[in-house]
Amino acid sequence: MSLATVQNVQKQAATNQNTIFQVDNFNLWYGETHALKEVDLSINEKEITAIIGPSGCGKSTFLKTLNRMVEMVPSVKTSGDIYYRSQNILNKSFHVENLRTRVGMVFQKPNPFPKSVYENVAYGPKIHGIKNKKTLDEIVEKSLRDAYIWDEVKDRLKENAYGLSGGQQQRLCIARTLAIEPDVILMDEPTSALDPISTLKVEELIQKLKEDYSIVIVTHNMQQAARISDRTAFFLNGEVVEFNDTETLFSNPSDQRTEDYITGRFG
Amino acid sequence: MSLATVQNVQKQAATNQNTIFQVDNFNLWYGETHALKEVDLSINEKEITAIIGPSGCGKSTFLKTLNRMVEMVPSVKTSGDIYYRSQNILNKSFHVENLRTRVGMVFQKPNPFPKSVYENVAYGPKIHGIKNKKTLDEIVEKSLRDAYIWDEVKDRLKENAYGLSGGQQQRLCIARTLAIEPDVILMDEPTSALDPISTLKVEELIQKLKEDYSIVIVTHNMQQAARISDRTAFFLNGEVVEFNDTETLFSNPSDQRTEDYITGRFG
Amino acid sequence: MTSDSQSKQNTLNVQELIQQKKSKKSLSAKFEKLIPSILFLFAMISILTTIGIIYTLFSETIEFFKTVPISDFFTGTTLKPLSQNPEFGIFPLINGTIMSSLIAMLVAGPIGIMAAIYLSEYASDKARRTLKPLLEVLAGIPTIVYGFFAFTFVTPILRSIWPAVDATNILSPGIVMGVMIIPMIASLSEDAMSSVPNSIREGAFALGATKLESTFKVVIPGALSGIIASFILGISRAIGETMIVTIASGSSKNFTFDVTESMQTMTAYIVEVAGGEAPAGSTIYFSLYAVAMTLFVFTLLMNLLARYVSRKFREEY
Amino acid sequence: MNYMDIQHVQKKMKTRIVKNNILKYIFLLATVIGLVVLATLIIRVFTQGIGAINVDFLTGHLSTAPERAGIMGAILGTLWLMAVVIPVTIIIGIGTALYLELYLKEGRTRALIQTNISNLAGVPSIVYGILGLTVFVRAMDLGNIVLAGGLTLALLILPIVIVAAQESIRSVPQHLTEASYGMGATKWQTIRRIILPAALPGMLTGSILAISRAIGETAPLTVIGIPALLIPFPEGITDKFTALPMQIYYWTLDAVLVEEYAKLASATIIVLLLLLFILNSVAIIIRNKFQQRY
Amino acid sequence: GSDDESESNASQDDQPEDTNSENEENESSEELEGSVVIDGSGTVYPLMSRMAEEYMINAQQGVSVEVSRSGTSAGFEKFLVEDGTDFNDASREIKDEEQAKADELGIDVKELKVALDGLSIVINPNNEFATELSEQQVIDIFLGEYTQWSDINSDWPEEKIQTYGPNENHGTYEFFYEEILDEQDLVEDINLQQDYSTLVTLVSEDENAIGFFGFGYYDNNQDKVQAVQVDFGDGPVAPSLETIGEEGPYANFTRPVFTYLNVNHAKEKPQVLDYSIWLMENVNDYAGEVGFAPIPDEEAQQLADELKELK
Ligand SMILES: Nc1ncnc2c1ncn2[C@@H]1O[C@H](COP(=O)(O)OP(=O)(O)OP(=O)(O)O)[C@@H](O)[C@H]1O
Ligand SMILES: Nc1ncnc2c1ncn2[C@@H]1O[C@H](COP(=O)(O)OP(=O)(O)OP(=O)(O)O)[C@@H](O)[C@H]1O
Ligand SMILES: [Mg+2]
Ligand SMILES: [Mg+2]
Repeated sequence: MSLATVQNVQKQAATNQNTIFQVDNFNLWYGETHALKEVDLSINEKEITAIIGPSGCGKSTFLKTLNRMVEMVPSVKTSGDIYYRSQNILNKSFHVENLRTRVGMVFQKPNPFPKSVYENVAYGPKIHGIKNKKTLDEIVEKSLRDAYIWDEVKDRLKENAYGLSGGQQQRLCIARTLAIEPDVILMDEPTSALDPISTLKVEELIQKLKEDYSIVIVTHNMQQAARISDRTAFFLNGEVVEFNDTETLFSNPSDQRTEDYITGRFG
Repeated sequence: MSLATVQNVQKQAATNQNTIFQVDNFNLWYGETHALKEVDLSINEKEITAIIGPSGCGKSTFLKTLNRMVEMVPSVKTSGDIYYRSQNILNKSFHVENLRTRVGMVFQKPNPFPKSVYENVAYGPKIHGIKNKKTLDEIVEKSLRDAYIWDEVKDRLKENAYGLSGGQQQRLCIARTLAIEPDVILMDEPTSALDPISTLKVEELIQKLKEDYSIVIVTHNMQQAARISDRTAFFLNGEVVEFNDTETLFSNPSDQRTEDYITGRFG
Repeated sequence: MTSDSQSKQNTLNVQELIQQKKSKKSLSAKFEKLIPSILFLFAMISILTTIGIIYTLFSETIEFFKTVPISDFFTGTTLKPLSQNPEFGIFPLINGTIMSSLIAMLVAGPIGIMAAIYLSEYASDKARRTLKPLLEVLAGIPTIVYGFFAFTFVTPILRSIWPAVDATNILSPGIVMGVMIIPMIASLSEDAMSSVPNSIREGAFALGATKLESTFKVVIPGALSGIIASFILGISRAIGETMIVTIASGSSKNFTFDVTESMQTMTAYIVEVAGGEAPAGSTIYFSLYAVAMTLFVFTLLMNLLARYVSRKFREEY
Repeated sequence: MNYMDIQHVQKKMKTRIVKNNILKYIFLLATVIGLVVLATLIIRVFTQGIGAINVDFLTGHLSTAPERAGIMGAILGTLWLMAVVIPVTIIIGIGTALYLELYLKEGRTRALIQTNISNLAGVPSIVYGILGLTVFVRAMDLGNIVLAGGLTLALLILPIVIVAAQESIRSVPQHLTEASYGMGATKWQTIRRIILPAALPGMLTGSILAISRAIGETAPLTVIGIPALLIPFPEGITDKFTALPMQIYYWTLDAVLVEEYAKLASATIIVLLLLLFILNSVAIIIRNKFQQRY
Repeated sequence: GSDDESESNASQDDQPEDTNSENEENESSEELEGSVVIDGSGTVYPLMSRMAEEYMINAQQGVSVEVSRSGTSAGFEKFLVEDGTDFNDASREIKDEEQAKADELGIDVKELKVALDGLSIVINPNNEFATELSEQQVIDIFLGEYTQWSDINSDWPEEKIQTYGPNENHGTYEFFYEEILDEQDLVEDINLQQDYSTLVTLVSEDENAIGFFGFGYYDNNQDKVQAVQVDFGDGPVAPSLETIGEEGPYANFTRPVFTYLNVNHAKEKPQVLDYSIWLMENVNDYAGEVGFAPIPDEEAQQLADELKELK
């Protein structure tokens, strides 16, 4: 344990100036299942961090921990610390709603609200107290533009979002997240439910977003991780096996298991 | 069409002396879905015939046609003929109950009745009117022995069949089928729900059963087909692409699609 | 090439036995052929019930309209069936029915929906599993017991708080009826709300919404038609409820909107008139059927509407 | 990045969270209100009625004198009613469900019968009373005897029994019936040996719940006409009768003449609730005990 | 012969207990069974149900007497049909059209006067001013001649008079309307109720209430309502078992209550006849207990004798 702490301090020191999330010796259990084991990790500002690993290794769990969405499972227990911009988010006094306003999330399956396109995007600003119609209009347009979907939906803003195609829905969900101007965006396999063309569009979008946002993306698709991310963490059985520059991790993995995984020997 | 008929006659001639099932130019629709297309096939006595093919190609449909179980789907329509020992089973005057008494079936998921082990095996004989306790006892013991499960269950004949392991349940289902001494046994992926060790046991059993019964087995597992069957039919999109000796089919497929499939290029 | 060419060395040939038995089985086979017809007859009973209901109500109602003009019945605001100069306006009864159902829904609607929200959105699994069946006990209490409770307990309490309330009034049975309907609305609305996919809730939470905001802005709009259907069914139930109003609301055929007064519902009128096993052939006797017919049509429309609304809702996701 | 003012958002957040927490308790309160009423009702009925319950009350004949009055006649009346309702609903209900689920093909007829059944389930009970009065009491000239009342109540709960039976038939896994057909069993053999045994617990649970609804029904009986004073015990389904809910009704109304009647009404309610409690417990036991894992 | 004995015993002996035991002894020779079906007036119901119960306990255990209470008019409809009820209780006399219907059906109807009921005018117990009213004032109140109490007496409060009564289903209403109001229409906004329980509660809760119903309902609820003392010309009289007798000072508001016997049934069914005889011989012993004044003993005896003729 003391060793881990030492490493930890070093890592923290190395990345300190632009670290957004700092995860320290974090453990998570679903009831008896030990789903995350002594995870140490830091997420940097305006970078894309990819999380890869075989099914069930804890990728989604880790991602959902960053905005405390994981708490929705009643049996969850945790230990360790997670700092978001130096505040410990696991602290009871830290309101999840505040955290989630800063840390947006995009899900695997597009999950627009059963409302109009406009209302979907305006939902976030509205609950956060923006009522002015003109401001809302501006936010909606800007978010949809930023999500590269404005041209496709500008004539059907009043229509139900369920009428859009899967790829459009997913970009709408991203626009919805952008509308509250988060600091970080978490994405859990955002393209796995999409066809190749939609996937391409969303990938392009993610790379554009990097200019303004910090992004953590979970993906099954190693090519995708290699293509778009700056740094990559490889999870296995709830542990972080390797965490490094994407290029280094894919070209020169330091752990045998990482190599086995990225060469497709399992998973 | 005339070409097909010619081939058909030839095939029939070649296998005539011990043919049990003769399928002639058979088509089947589920509503609008054309699930089996001009199927010509013959099943020989005391052989194991394997049916392989990718998911949705119509394997189960074909199998269920042989004991007319497919009729349970209300929208089913058929054309063509199927002869069981020279009787056309699609003929209305042919009672399905008679057919099914001669043509037993084992399903993908072990499906014992929620009754005791004994009652499971005795079910068939009982519904067919055998009430004598001693006869039933004999049938149950013999069937369980033939299914290589007697030693494992002889002390728990009165217990509920759901207490058995998956592999035991599947062999119990085979025993249940053996109890009415069918002529043919149809098996739809009988090992796909089982662990490797149970699979091995069931495979061994199937090979033993060949001595007394004719067997048609659907399987996803090409190794399995190669290991145990005498002849193999490869289905694709409802058509029989190739039907041949198992050895020939696997070592020297005559159709490109067969080769693609058995070498794992799709499916 | 027949089947018995098997060359098994069995001491026991089951197939042979089966073939032997088969020849004897013709009797039970005949019996089997009869079964669908027998079951068909059973199934016809429910159809006959409907025909019976509609036929009795219709034919006697027509008799009624031979003596009382249909327009008088549906537009009349006075109901004096027993008086020397009888008047048969159904309005007081419709008014009483609507008033009592309205009060019931004012109680059951908000409480039921709030309970549904709690059970579906806030309660832990364990809390839901204990609370829901307990709540459903309410729906299993016989209505006569509620009637007794309304008359001997709720009315006196109401009167001590609000002296204007009469000994028999529409308020007390309305409230108690509402309590009875709570579990129905809670349970159906909860079903509708739980069928809103979790992913949509998560979408709201991920934007920083509180539970309250996700509930009101996302879940309820998504479950709206199910919730509406539960309300309509609740109203239908209230319209058809009999004993609570019969006992606690008296038999005044007042046409008033004052909830502190006694009013009569369609159901209570039927009990009053039929209570004495109404003399066959009299106008009063036929009025029973005319009122019952109206009641039947009311509830039927409500039920059809509820089904239409909830079917629409199922198509949404 | 200038529409959202973080400071402002965070300031507002507190009130939003407080609002959420307050409403959470209001919602909880709403959930509990019903239970509070339930508890009040039960406590009230018990305190008022428990004193009147003794062996004489439970076994005695009806009387106009409160100190002599017993409810055995009403208990027997209710039991005789059940003796009609139970076989009629179970046989017809399960028969109809079997027909709809297993014999009748998907199509217009089936949709028609199904719609009809769900509409019947929503018909007010008093309308069934009128049907019973017109058909059983008058047209068939049975009079207001147990049989007429029982048939009326049976029709009333039939839709509930049918729907419950249909659901339990549907919940019998397809692979079990397939296995049976696969052995050459006929349809009826499969129904009798596989489907019915597997579906029976569910059918019984549903039926018992429906029957307990019938036991508490008063409105149809008031329409059929039940004597206010009937002293001899009913001895069969062709006798006139009174039933527990009717007795509660009469005593509630007559409490104005004889105050103690209110106590007797409460005591009768206790007996009725107890009967329902037992029935429901039986339903739960059946459900738990025979719940199959397939 | 045995009937003669019991009759003479009953008429000589005023102690109900003795009468009962005599009856038991006498009738034991003749065990009857079957049923007697009674319907009709709710006002008479307490008396008839009591009588029926006593008959079954003390005279004929084998006979089942069932009593319903649909109301006088509704009861007649069930009485005057083929296979109708055996008795119909009535709080008024049979009407001509009802009698005509009986004749048409060939039903021989016998009127049995069973007791006397004093129509009680009741007010709220807190009402301290209207405790005494003249007969005419009562009539005028229910005809709607006065709207406020102060219209009757300027010292009385300026509050609206609220009138209550049983609805048209009840013979009490018809008696009030026909005999007391002389068929003039009741005040428009009178609150008419089916259930007496409701009526009693309504009056007991409304300070400005005035209502009318049978003496029994007043008698049993003296803590909830008070009776108006009515001045029929000889000073105010309160209704009581003593005053409501046929010759009593309250006689103007007193009416007889009846039960009507289907004589055809009495001839066919011994238990119906037996019950009717027993009823007339014993009714005076129980009338008081349930709030009715007895009819003269001779009158009861005479009816019993007439009934015995039917044997
Ligand atoms: N709600 C839950 N309750 C209990 N266990 C859970 C729950 N969610 C996940 N788990 C378990 O936690 C472990 C990690 O799950 P997680 O969903 O994080 O994996 P993943 O890496 O996202 O997998 P995938 O690639 O399939 O999405 C798994 O063993 C899973 O079974
Ligand atoms: N009950 C049914 N109703 C309509 N279509 C059906 C039905 N059962 C099967 N089908 C369709 O018929 C085709 C063949 O199905 P079938 O189940 O025979 O395939 P299979 O080869 O057994 O596949 P698998 O390997 O997945 O079991 C598929 O397209 C399927 O969708
Ligand atoms: Mg995942
Ligand atoms: Mg298959």
